[in-house]
Amino acid sequence: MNDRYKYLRLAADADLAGATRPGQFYQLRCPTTNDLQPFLLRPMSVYGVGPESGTIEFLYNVTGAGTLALSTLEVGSGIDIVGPLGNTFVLESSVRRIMVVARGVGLATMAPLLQLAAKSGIGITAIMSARAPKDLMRDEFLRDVDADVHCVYDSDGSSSVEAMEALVRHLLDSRNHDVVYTCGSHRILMLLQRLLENYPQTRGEVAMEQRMACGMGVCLSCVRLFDKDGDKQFLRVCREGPVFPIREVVGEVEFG
Amino acid sequence: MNDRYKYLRLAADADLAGATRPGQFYQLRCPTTNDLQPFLLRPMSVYGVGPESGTIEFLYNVTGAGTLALSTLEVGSGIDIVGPLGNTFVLESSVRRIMVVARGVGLATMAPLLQLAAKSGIGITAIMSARAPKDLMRDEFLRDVDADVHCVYDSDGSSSVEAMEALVRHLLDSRNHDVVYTCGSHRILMLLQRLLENYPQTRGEVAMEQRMACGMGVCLSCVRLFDKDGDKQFLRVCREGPVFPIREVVGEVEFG
Amino acid sequence: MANLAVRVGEFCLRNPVMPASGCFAIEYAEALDLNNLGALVIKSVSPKSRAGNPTPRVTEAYSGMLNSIGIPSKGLDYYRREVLPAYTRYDTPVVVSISADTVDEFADAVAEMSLPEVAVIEANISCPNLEADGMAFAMTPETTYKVVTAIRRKTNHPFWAKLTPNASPIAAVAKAAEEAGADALVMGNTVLGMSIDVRTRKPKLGNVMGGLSGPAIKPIAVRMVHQCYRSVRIPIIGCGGISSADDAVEFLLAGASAVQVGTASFLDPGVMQKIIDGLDAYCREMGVENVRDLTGQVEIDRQLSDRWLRFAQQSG
Amino acid sequence: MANLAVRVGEFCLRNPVMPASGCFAIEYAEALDLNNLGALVIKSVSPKSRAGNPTPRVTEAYSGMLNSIGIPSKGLDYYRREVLPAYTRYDTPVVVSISADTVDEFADAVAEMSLPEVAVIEANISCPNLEADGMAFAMTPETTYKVVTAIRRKTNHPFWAKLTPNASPIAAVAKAAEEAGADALVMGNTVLGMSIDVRTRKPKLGNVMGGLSGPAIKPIAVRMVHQCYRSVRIPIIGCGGISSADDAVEFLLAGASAVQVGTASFLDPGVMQKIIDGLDAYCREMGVENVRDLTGQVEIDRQLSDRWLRFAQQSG
Ligand SMILES: Cc1cc2nc3c(=O)[nH]c(=O)nc-3n(C[C@H](O)[C@H](O)[C@H](O)COP(=O)(O)OP(=O)(O)OC[C@H]3O[C@@H](n4cnc5c(N)ncnc54)[C@H](O)[C@@H]3O)c2cc1C
Ligand SMILES: Cc1cc2nc3c(=O)[nH]c(=O)nc-3n(C[C@H](O)[C@H](O)[C@H](O)COP(=O)(O)OP(=O)(O)OC[C@H]3O[C@@H](n4cnc5c(N)ncnc54)[C@H](O)[C@@H]3O)c2cc1C
Ligand SMILES: Cc1cc2nc3c(=O)[nH]c(=O)nc-3n(C[C@H](O)[C@H](O)[C@H](O)COP(=O)(O)O)c2cc1C
Ligand SMILES: Cc1cc2nc3c(=O)[nH]c(=O)nc-3n(C[C@H](O)[C@H](O)[C@H](O)COP(=O)(O)O)c2cc1C
Ligand code: FES
Ligand code: FES
Repeated sequence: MNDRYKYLRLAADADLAGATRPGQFYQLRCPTTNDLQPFLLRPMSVYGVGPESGTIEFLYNVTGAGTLALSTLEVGSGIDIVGPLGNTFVLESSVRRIMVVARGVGLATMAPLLQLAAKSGIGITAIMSARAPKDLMRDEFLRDVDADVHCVYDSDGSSSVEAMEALVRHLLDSRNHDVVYTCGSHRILMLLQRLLENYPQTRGEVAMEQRMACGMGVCLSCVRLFDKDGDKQFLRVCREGPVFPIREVVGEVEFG
Repeated sequence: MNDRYKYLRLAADADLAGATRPGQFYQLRCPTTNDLQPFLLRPMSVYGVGPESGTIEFLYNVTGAGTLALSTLEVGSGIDIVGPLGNTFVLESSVRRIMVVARGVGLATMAPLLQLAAKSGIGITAIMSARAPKDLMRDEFLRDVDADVHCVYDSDGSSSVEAMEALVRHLLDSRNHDVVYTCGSHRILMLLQRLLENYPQTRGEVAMEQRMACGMGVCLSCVRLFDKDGDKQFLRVCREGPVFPIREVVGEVEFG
Repeated sequence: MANLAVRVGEFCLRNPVMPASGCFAIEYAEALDLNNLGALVIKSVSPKSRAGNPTPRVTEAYSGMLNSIGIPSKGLDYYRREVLPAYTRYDTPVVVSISADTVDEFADAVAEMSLPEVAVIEANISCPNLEADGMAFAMTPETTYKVVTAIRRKTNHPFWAKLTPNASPIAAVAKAAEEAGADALVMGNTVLGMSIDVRTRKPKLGNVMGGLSGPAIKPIAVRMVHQCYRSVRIPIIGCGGISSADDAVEFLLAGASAVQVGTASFLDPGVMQKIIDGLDAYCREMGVENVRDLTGQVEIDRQLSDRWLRFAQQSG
Repeated sequence: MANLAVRVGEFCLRNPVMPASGCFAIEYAEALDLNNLGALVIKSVSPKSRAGNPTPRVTEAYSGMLNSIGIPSKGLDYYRREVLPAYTRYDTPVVVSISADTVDEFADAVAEMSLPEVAVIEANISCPNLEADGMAFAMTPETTYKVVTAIRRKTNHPFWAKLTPNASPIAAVAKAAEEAGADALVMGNTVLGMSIDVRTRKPKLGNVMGGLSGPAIKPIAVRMVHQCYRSVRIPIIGCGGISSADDAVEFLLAGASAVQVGTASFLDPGVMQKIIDGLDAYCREMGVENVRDLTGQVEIDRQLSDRWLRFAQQSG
C-alpha cells in the first residue's frame, strides 16, 4: 500500500467470507526465513472479505519480525491461518447512524464495519486521524462507502486531544449517533470514554490489542482489566474481545 | 537430475571457479522454512565450476532437512556459502593414467577431478557403481570426458565385493595406473585399501565424510582416525581432509 | 491401526498424548475432538485467589516462547463449580493440576480436589514454595520429599508430581518424589529464562523472568526424562517442546510412558490429533505393534565408550 | 565511532567481543582480523592427554546444536609448544582455558599455564570433577569454592571461572566463586541435552548426552547472567546463544561486562566482526557514548509488581 502498510489477500477453500464478522481476527503463521524466525502466530484483524467466499484480506503495519516476514511473501505462496477468532462489533438493526474514529492501522479493523453499515443503509460519520495527509489511507478505509468524513492530522495540530474533543462533541451534538466505534489509539479511546459520559444514549465499542500466544482463550496471556458495572475483572482480549464496550475499559495503568 | 539427486548452480561475484580445486567443499546455509529449520551449515563437495568465474555447481542427494530445504530453493534465489574448504585431490604432473571408482553421490566429488585429468591429457579408467542402470548418472559424471568406463550394478550382482575385486584387479593388471581415487562407499574404500597392498606403485586417495559443525578445523567434531606410518592420529576431515591416502584410513570401527 | 493404549501406573490411557497444563482449555474443543485425547490436563489452580502476573505475559524466543502467566485463580470452590464441569463431560480422564504456596496448603488442596469425577491429580511442584524463600518445591530432593509425602498422606487418588528442569540434581529429585509416594512424574515444566528489549531496555515480560517452552528446550527435557527413567521405577510423562509424532516417540524412547503437549498447540490448535495420528503411522511404518513397547527403548551401546577408548588409545 | 573499550576487572579489552572456548581456533584468521577482537579464547586444554569423545560429536537441534566433543588434549607441554604460539602473535590478549579432573590437577595446570604471554586463565569448572562422581565442579557452591580457592592460591594471573547453566543454585555458585577469589565469571557453558534418532533408536551423539548451545539457550543464559549480576560484584562475561549485536547488548544490559560468541561462528565465521560493527552502530543509533555504560542497565521497574497487584486487587 505504502512504505509502512502492506496489503495481503488470501484465498482458501473454506467459506471465510461467510464465517467472518467485522471485528474478528485471525492468527497468521508468518513465513520463516534464515533471518526472520517469528515463533508465535500473529493476530491480525480482517480488513475485508470476498468477493469469492474463500477470500480474505488483511492490512498490516510492518513493525517487527513477523510482519517483516509476512511482507516477504510472494504472490502465489501459502500460509497457515487460524480463525476467525474473537467476538465482533455489534451493529443492531435499530441503528440509524454510527461514528467511527480510526487511527493508523486501526482502520483495517473497522473497514468491514463500514461495509456492513453501508449495506444496511446506516449513516456513517468517519473521523480519520493520521500523522500527515500522506499517511491517511482514506480510500483504503472507505472503499467506496459513502460517509461524512473528517480528517485530522498531527502535522497541523488538528489531531490534538483538544481539537478532536471539540470536533467529536460538535458532531455528536449536531446529529444523533447510536454507536461510536474506535480502534488504533489509546489516546482516542480515553478521549471517547470521557466524552461518552455526556452521551448516555450512545453506545461505544473499541477493538483492543494485547500480546497473544494461543489466540483462542486458552493461555491467559492477553488479559486486560475491565469494569462491568463496578465489578472489575480480567478478560481475555482474544476471547471476550477484541471488541469491548468503551465504557468498560480500565485505562489507568500501562504495564508495557 | 532425478528423484534422489538434485543439481544446484550458484553464481557469485567472487572468482569461485579460480579458487576451487577438485575435492574441495563448501558449507551451505540451507534455506529455512516453516517446516524445515536446518541449523548447521551442510558440507557439499563441488561438482563443477565455470564457465563463468563466479559459477559453481553442486550435486546432492536429498536425505534430510537440509537437503530437502535446499531442494525448495527457487531459481533466482540466493543462499550463503562458506568456502572453498578442505584439501584437494592430488594429481601430479607425472601421472599418465588414473582410476576413479565412484558410487552414489560420490561421483559429484570426483567429477572435477575427471575434468582436470582430461584437460591434462591423463588417461582415465572409471568404474561406476549403482543400484541399477537407471541410478547410474553416467553422463552427469563424465560430462563429455573420454574414459574407459566400467559400470557395475547391485541389480545384476556385478557390484558385489568379489566381482568388483576381480574387475579392479584385472584393470590394474592390464595397465599401469598411477593413482586410484574413490568416494561414496565405505565398502569400496575397504576393498581398494586391501587391493592396493598388491600395487605398491599405485597411490590411492579417498574423499571422506563426517558430521561437521564449523567446517574450518575449529570445533574438532569431524575427526577420524588415520594411520601415518604406524602413528595413529585423529585428523579433521574438514581440514586435513576431506581427501586422505586410502592406505592411511583406519576402518576397523564404525561409531555411527 | 497400531495399539496406542498406554498405562501410567494403574491408570490406562487410550493413547499417550495429552495436553500440558496451562496450554489447554475447553476452547480447544473447537479444534479437536476431546474424546480422542489420552487425558485432559487442566490449567493449574491454586487454593488462594490471585490475579496472575503483570502483562506482557508472553514473549517469543528462538524456537520457543517465554511466559509469566502465573497461576490466576479464583480458588478451589469456584474451580470445582465453574471450571471443572466443562471437562468432565467427555469420555476422557480429567487431570487436575494443583499449585500451592506451602506444604500444608498443597496437601489440603489435593485432598479437596480428589473428587470422583477427577481421574488424576497433578501436583505442579515446580511452583514457588513460600516456606523456602520462593524457591520451587521441586528444586531439591528434600523439599520434594516433604511436599510429596504430605500430599500422599491426604489422597488416594493417583497423583503425579510435575518436576522442574531448573533443578540440577534431577535424578535425586525424581527419586525423592518416588520414595515419597508419587504415582508418576511429569518431566517437566518450563526452563527459567529472561529476555530484554534492547531498544527500550525493559524486560520483555512484565514479571522480568519467565518460563521458556517449545522446541528450544526439547533436548533438555529429553535428557531429563532419560535421567529420571534411569533413577526411578514409577512411570514418567515426558513434556517439553513436543510438536510432532517424532518428538513424542523421542520422549517415549528416552523413557516416557506418555507425553504432554504444550506450546505446540498455540501454533496449531489441532496438533495433538496430528501427533496421535502420526504415532499410529510411525508404529505401522516401523512395525511397532504396541506404542507402549517404545518406552525406554533408546539403544544405548554401553560398550561404545570402551571401544572408542581402545580405538583412540592407538593414537599418539 | 562509539567507545567500545571495556574492562573486566583490571583487564582492559578494546571491545567486549571475544570467542567462546572450543568455538574458535587459529583457522578463523582466514575469516576475521584477529587484531580486532577483544580477546582470543582458546579451546580448553587438560593436563591429561585424552582423545575426546566418540563420534558423532555434533548434532543439530531447534535453533541450536548439541556437542560432545570432550576435551581432546595432548597435555600442557605440547599445548605450550605447539598450540599457544600461533595465538600470542597477535596484538590481542590471549585467554587460556583449562579443564582438569581434580582440584589439585586444576590448580597445578593453572599455575603451569600462568605464562607471561598468557593474559588471562579461564578455568572451565563446568567440566566433570572426578572427585565428585563426575559431577561438574561448578554444580554446587561447595565444590566451586574448593576448586577456585585452590586455583587462586597458585596463580597471580587474572583468572575467570566459567560456570555451568546446569547448576540450579547459580547465584550461590557465583558468590562462592567470587569469595574464593575469581577475578570474573563467564556465564556460561552449554546446557546438558540429549537427542535420539527415532528411526535407528540410537542417541544422535556417540556420547549419548551433550551440551546444547546456540540461540535456543539464550534466554536461559541471559537470566543467569542477570542472577549472577545481582549476586556478585566481580565482572561477568556473558555467553550463550549470542549471534548478533542486539544479542550482545541484551547480555550487557543484563549485567555482562563483555561477551563470548560460540556457535554463531560456525554458521558465519565472520560473525564476531559483524557483532563488533553492530555494537558501534547500536551505540551511535541510541546515543550511547561508551559501550561499558550498558552493563547492568536493564530497566526493571521495581514498583511494577506492586502496581499490578493493587491494580489487580480491584478485580473480583
Ligand atoms: C486482535 C488484534 C488485531 C490486530 N490487527 C492488526 C491489523 O489488522 N493490522 C496490523 O498491522 N496489526 C494488527 N495487530 C497488531 C499486530 O498483531 C502486531 O503488529 C504484530 O503482531 C506485530 O508483530 P511483529 O512480529 O511484526 O512485531 P514484533 O514486535 O517483533 O512482535 C513480537 C511479539 O509481540 C507481539 N505484538 C507486537 N505488537 C503487538 C500488538 N500491537 N498487539 C498484539 N501483539 C503485538 C507479536 O504478536 C509478537 O508475539 C492486531 C493485534 C491484535 C491483538
Ligand atoms: C566433505 C563433504 C562433502 C560432501 N559432499 C556431498 C555432495 O557433493 N553431495 C551430497 O549429496 N552430499 C555430500 N555430502 C554429504 C552431505 O553433507 C549430507 O548429505 C548432508 O549434510 C545431509 O544433510 P541433511 O540435512 O539433508 O540430512 P540430515 O540427516 O537431516 O542431517 C543432519 C545432520 O547430519 C549431517 N550429515 C548427514 N549426513 C551426512 C554425511 N553423509 N556427511 C556429513 N554430514 C552428514 C548434516 O550435515 C547435519 O548436520 C558431503 C559431506 C561431506 C562431509
Ligand atoms: C502459557 C503457558 C502456561 C503454563 N501454565 C502452566 C500451569 O499452570 N501449570 C503447569 O504445571 N505448567 C504450566 N505451563 C508449563 C507447561 O505445562 C509445560 O510444562 C511447558 O510449557 C513445557 O512444555 P512445551 O514445551 O510443550 O510447552 C505453562 C506453559 C505455558 C507456555
Ligand atoms: C563444539 C563446541 C565445543 C566447545 N568446547 C568448549 C571447551 O573446550 N571449553 C569450554 O569451556 N566451553 C566449550 N564449549 C562451550 C562454549 O564455549 C560456550 O560456552 C557455549 O557453546 C555457549 O555459547 P554459544 O551458544 O554462543 O555457543 C564448546 C561449545 C561447542 C559448541
Ligand atoms: S491469547 Fe491465549 S488466552 Fe488470549
Ligand atoms: S567441522 Fe569443525 S573441525 Fe571439522
